[in-house]
Amino acid sequence: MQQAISFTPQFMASPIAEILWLIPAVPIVAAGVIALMKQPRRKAAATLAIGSLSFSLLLSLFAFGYVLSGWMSGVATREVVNFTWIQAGASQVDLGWVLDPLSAVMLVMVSLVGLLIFIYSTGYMEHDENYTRFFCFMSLFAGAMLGVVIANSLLLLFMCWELVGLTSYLLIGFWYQRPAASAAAKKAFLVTRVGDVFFLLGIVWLFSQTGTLLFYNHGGGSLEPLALAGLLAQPAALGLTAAGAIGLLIFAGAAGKSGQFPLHVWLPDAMEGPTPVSALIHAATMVAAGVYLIARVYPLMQAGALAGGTTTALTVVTWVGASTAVFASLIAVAQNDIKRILAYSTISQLGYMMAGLGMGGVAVGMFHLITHAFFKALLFMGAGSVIHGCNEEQDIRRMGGLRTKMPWTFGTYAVGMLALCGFPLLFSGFWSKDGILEAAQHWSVARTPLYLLVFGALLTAFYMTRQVAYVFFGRWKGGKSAHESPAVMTAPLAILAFFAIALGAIGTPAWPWFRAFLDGRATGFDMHGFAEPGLMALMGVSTLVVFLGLGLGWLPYGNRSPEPEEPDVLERAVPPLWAALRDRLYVDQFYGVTVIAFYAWWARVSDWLDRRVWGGAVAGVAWAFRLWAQLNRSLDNNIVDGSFDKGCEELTVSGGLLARVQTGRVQTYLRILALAVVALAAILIWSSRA
Amino acid sequence: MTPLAGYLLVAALLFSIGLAGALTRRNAILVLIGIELMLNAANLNLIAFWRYGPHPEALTGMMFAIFSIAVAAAEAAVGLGLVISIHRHAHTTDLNLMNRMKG
Amino acid sequence: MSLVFYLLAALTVAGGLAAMLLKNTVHCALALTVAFAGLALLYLDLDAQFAGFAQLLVYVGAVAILVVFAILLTKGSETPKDGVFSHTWLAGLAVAAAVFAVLAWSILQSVSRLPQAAKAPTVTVQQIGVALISRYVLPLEIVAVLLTVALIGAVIVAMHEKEGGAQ
Amino acid sequence: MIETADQIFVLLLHWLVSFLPASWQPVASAVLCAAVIVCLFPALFALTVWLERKGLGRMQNRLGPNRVGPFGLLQPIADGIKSLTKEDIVPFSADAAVHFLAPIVLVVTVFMGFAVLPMGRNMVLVDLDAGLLFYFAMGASTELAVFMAGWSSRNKYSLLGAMRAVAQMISYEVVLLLSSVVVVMITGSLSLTRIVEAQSHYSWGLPHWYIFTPWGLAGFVMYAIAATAETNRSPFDLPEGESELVAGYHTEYSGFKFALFFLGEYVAMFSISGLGTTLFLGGWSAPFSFLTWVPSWIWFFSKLMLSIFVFIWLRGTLPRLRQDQLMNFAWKFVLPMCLLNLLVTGLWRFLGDGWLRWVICSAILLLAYAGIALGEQRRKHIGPRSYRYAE
Repeated sequence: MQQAISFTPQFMASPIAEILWLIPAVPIVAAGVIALMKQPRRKAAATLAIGSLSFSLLLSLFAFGYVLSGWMSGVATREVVNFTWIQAGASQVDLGWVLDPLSAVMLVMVSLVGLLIFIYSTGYMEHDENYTRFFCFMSLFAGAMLGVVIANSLLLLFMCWELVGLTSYLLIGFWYQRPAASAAAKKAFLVTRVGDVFFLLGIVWLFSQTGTLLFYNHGGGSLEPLALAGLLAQPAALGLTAAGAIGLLIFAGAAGKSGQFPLHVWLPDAMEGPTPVSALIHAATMVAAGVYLIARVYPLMQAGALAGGTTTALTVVTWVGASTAVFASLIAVAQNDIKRILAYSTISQLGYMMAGLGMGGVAVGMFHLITHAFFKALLFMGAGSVIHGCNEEQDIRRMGGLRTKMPWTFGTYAVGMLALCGFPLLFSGFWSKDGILEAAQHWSVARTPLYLLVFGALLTAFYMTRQVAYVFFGRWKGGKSAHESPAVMTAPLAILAFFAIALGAIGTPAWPWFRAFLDGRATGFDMHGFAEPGLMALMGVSTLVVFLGLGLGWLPYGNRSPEPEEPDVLERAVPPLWAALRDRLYVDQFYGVTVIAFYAWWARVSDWLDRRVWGGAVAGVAWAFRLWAQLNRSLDNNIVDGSFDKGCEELTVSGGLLARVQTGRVQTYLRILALAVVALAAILIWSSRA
Repeated sequence: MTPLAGYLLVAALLFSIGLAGALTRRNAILVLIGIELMLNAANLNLIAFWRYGPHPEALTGMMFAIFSIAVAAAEAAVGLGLVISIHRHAHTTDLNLMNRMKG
Repeated sequence: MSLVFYLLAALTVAGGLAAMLLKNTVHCALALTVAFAGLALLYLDLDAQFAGFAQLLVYVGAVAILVVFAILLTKGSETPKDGVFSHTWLAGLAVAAAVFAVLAWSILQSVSRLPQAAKAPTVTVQQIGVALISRYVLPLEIVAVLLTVALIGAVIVAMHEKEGGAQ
Repeated sequence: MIETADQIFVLLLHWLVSFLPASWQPVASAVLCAAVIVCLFPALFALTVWLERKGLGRMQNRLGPNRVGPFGLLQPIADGIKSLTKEDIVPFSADAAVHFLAPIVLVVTVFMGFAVLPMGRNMVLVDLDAGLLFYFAMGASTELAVFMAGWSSRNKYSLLGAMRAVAQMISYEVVLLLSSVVVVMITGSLSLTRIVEAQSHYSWGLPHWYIFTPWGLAGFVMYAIAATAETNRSPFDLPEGESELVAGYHTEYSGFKFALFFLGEYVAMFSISGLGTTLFLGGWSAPFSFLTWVPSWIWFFSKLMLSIFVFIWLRGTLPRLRQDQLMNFAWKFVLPMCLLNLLVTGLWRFLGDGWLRWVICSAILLLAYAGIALGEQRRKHIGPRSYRYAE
């Protein structure tokens, strides 16, 4: 669409890039300080966390502004600051951070959303007695996430990645008194581990191949043509090049974090954590980290692609993404827990992003990531506000009619919902999703992803309408009456709502500023962006789909609020399908009977081995020794002891004699000392005299 | 006889005097004094050797003496503190009466 | 072997002897200071200005005062009835004499090998300072730590228990 | 002409010595200088005693001595004659030898201090490389004399006074040293002449005296406090607290020995003031560049007398401290402040030239003092004092 002149990349590190490390460092330090605080110091903790994060936000804005100004003046900023961490013989491990459009945009998003959610949580968590612990974990998470964003080294990224995983674990299990919460925490940790193992394998392989883990290092980085060429030359198993294989391994890690299809099971359960956590970690930032990772290593994924063509890795990414998108939104249809629905929709949106990355490139996926971050955070916080208002009620069937009770929440929630459904023209979700669909339309490999994604869009609109109808329309069915949340919670909602609408403006086909910014190309506003062949048709189709979804959702659920106990409309229509969907298509059960069962069996086996085999051996040895001991004792009593006692007596006698020397008088000792010295000296001199 | 030998002899004499005192006096403080004398004799040796040694500009002996002066000060402080506390417990500074460690 | 040396040596040895022989403990302490002063002068005679003044400052100024304080605090100034020397004084004396014999013997043995009078080295305080913080910095630090420890230790040891470290 | 006026004493010395054979000259000149010092300062002492009595008289609204000679100018001489002709009493149980030695040791050690003080351009007896160290070694030795005096006269007042004096002198000796070290840090030399030369430069007509720097000012204040305590002057004159112990360690002294103690104290005051002048007030250097034609020794002695006047003034103004207050003040306030001052001086040394070091150093010092003052007030340490009567 634009004239494809690419800017000259520049490498000199500017002051702002030099101090980029402060952005993650400050919140982490703050977390450390908060960890040392006493529990009742609530205000201080909150202030510290918020203050540190707003500092990061400020710096991020500076960095972004710097990159932006560079872009305006025709420079594609990519400034790296590297340093050697470990110097082991010939090979050295470098760490470093990078400032380029990708990281800049991500920095601003993470710190902004994070800050809003921090402010929101001061309201949401105010009744919790572990307030300080919460903010400690939160700002630790924020720091780690920002670290992931700026990392210029796969290793540093992995460290922060694991740190993020850890904080996610801690925060999911924040209310560890609840068995469900702690179980969910464990599940999340283990499942993401599965992905991370592959990720680590990928890292090691990459290091062994290229000898460096830096992304960009003035031509010496692993993502730069030289290294990539080497990787392409290196064949791996089943017709893959090393580049492709490593890409797939890394993608496995990303899939684990971003809850892509086989590894998505932890994300819904993660909703056991406090809602701000779900909003920040499991909607806006951490789960997006996987997508960001793929975007970061895109050159690797894309390596060897022919012009406009694709690679195995990208194809896999696309298929997994697309299928996840539909799969998750299917499940979302039949959930009754307000946060679970959002969780599944998150999974499906992540699928969209992956698909967008796979088919359309970095910009497409990232754009959806950014917009989604805002409106999904908005939705989650809205849900949190609802839960807060309905005193910890999470089942949407026990709500209803809240639109009058909590108008602010309703309004903002509606904005978020429409953005998520991709309501035409007005909302950011529309443009970002439309970009993905467009990419799918032009994808050379297959058309199926396009159909999948469109179907997903339909389902999205459907289940969101269902949820909103359940929650906000009809009549109130809860116990105690609901109340609007405090301003400290609604204000962030309003801000996010604004972004959920406004962000769309930077990615319209007419003015694809975002894409141009990321790719480092100039751009301008021209309506011909819409004149793209098929674009109008596509937009028409998606608009149609959205309205269809809304309508389908509204018909059965709109304004008629069924009793909590009475079965759902669809359930009455097609019970088996409903059951399947409600039980999340039996994925968990499947894991239960395969993986977990296997582990349980293996544990039993090893237990048996311990008891019977090794235990038996040990017991035998012990018995033998006891026998031997018996023999010894008989020997001792009769032979040894007699002589030993005699010897002891002798010793005591002689000791008594020796003790006479110990007069306890210092001067005696000193005297003897001096005598000894004299003797020694005399001998020495005598010997040296000759 | 070279000057160095003279200094060394003086140092030896001082050392022996200090030793004799430390061996013969009853009062713990005086024993400490004797030890101080011995230390000083050693310092005198160090400085004499520094002065007449091959490399006076290397300052080795002088430094050694200075450090030993500093250490001796610390030793005196702690030693006298110990004597005082012993006196507080045993009400005597007579070493011959302090033989609790008798074997 | 200048006259000055003989005088100073005599002074020092006399001071030392007095410190070890006098009955009154305080007199001993004062004689000790005489010996210290003599030693300081000997250092000066050996062109070791800094060491000499340091000797004066530390020993005459501090250690001697410490000693007399200790004497007064332990009521040591009045002489005990049953003599000031322990009953094994003869043995002690013999040992000391033996030590002196060995030392003197070894010195006289090696007189021939000892270096003759060397020209006085010119050492400024600045050189000493530089050496202290460059080549001898580690010993310096260690001595600093040692002195701190000694200070605290002495205070704690000499402190009254009943005040339980209140001071 | 100016040169001769400045160097007049030096020239005089050379002229006198030039009569002797060359081999004697160094010894002779040393003896001569020593003689001059030994004569000069007692005279100054006499003058000062008269000044003090007059000044105190003015401050306390009395006339002071006015019988002997005009304005009682001959009073000191009368006192001297009296003390010379008085009977010299040695207590029966006193330790005669030590009792006799004490004043001598005191006076000797005190006079030794002057050997390294530069009293004018080229007017120093021996320009030792380690002059400052020498001075402090001598100062440390005076404590022994005090102890001897107190202990030897077998009198509990004397002993108590001596103990107080020694304890106080030891404590403040540390402060004295630490507050002077800053000067050494900047000058990079222990030689007092070097220190004075380092201060006798001028910019915009003003001298580079160390007192005109943040650390120098703080150091000078510390030094002045320590000096007052070191010389047992009011308000630190507990050792001679008439109201508590008759006259401290020289209670049992009379006649000429007492005069010696009296002399010793004043001479010690001179020498310590001289050292302070040398360290912080630029020794013999003129206060303004256009006054450099005035002979250097005039400057030295006028500064000396100025500080003496301050001593007298303090005595006339301040009440006496209590022993515990004295010690707490030394160890808990002055010493830490000296250490801080060392730190600041190091900063000053390494911040290089420019306005920045002025800002930083003064800021640190001001903050420290202000903070301590506020803290003390908050913790009511500066409140109504409570009395603990002896049981």
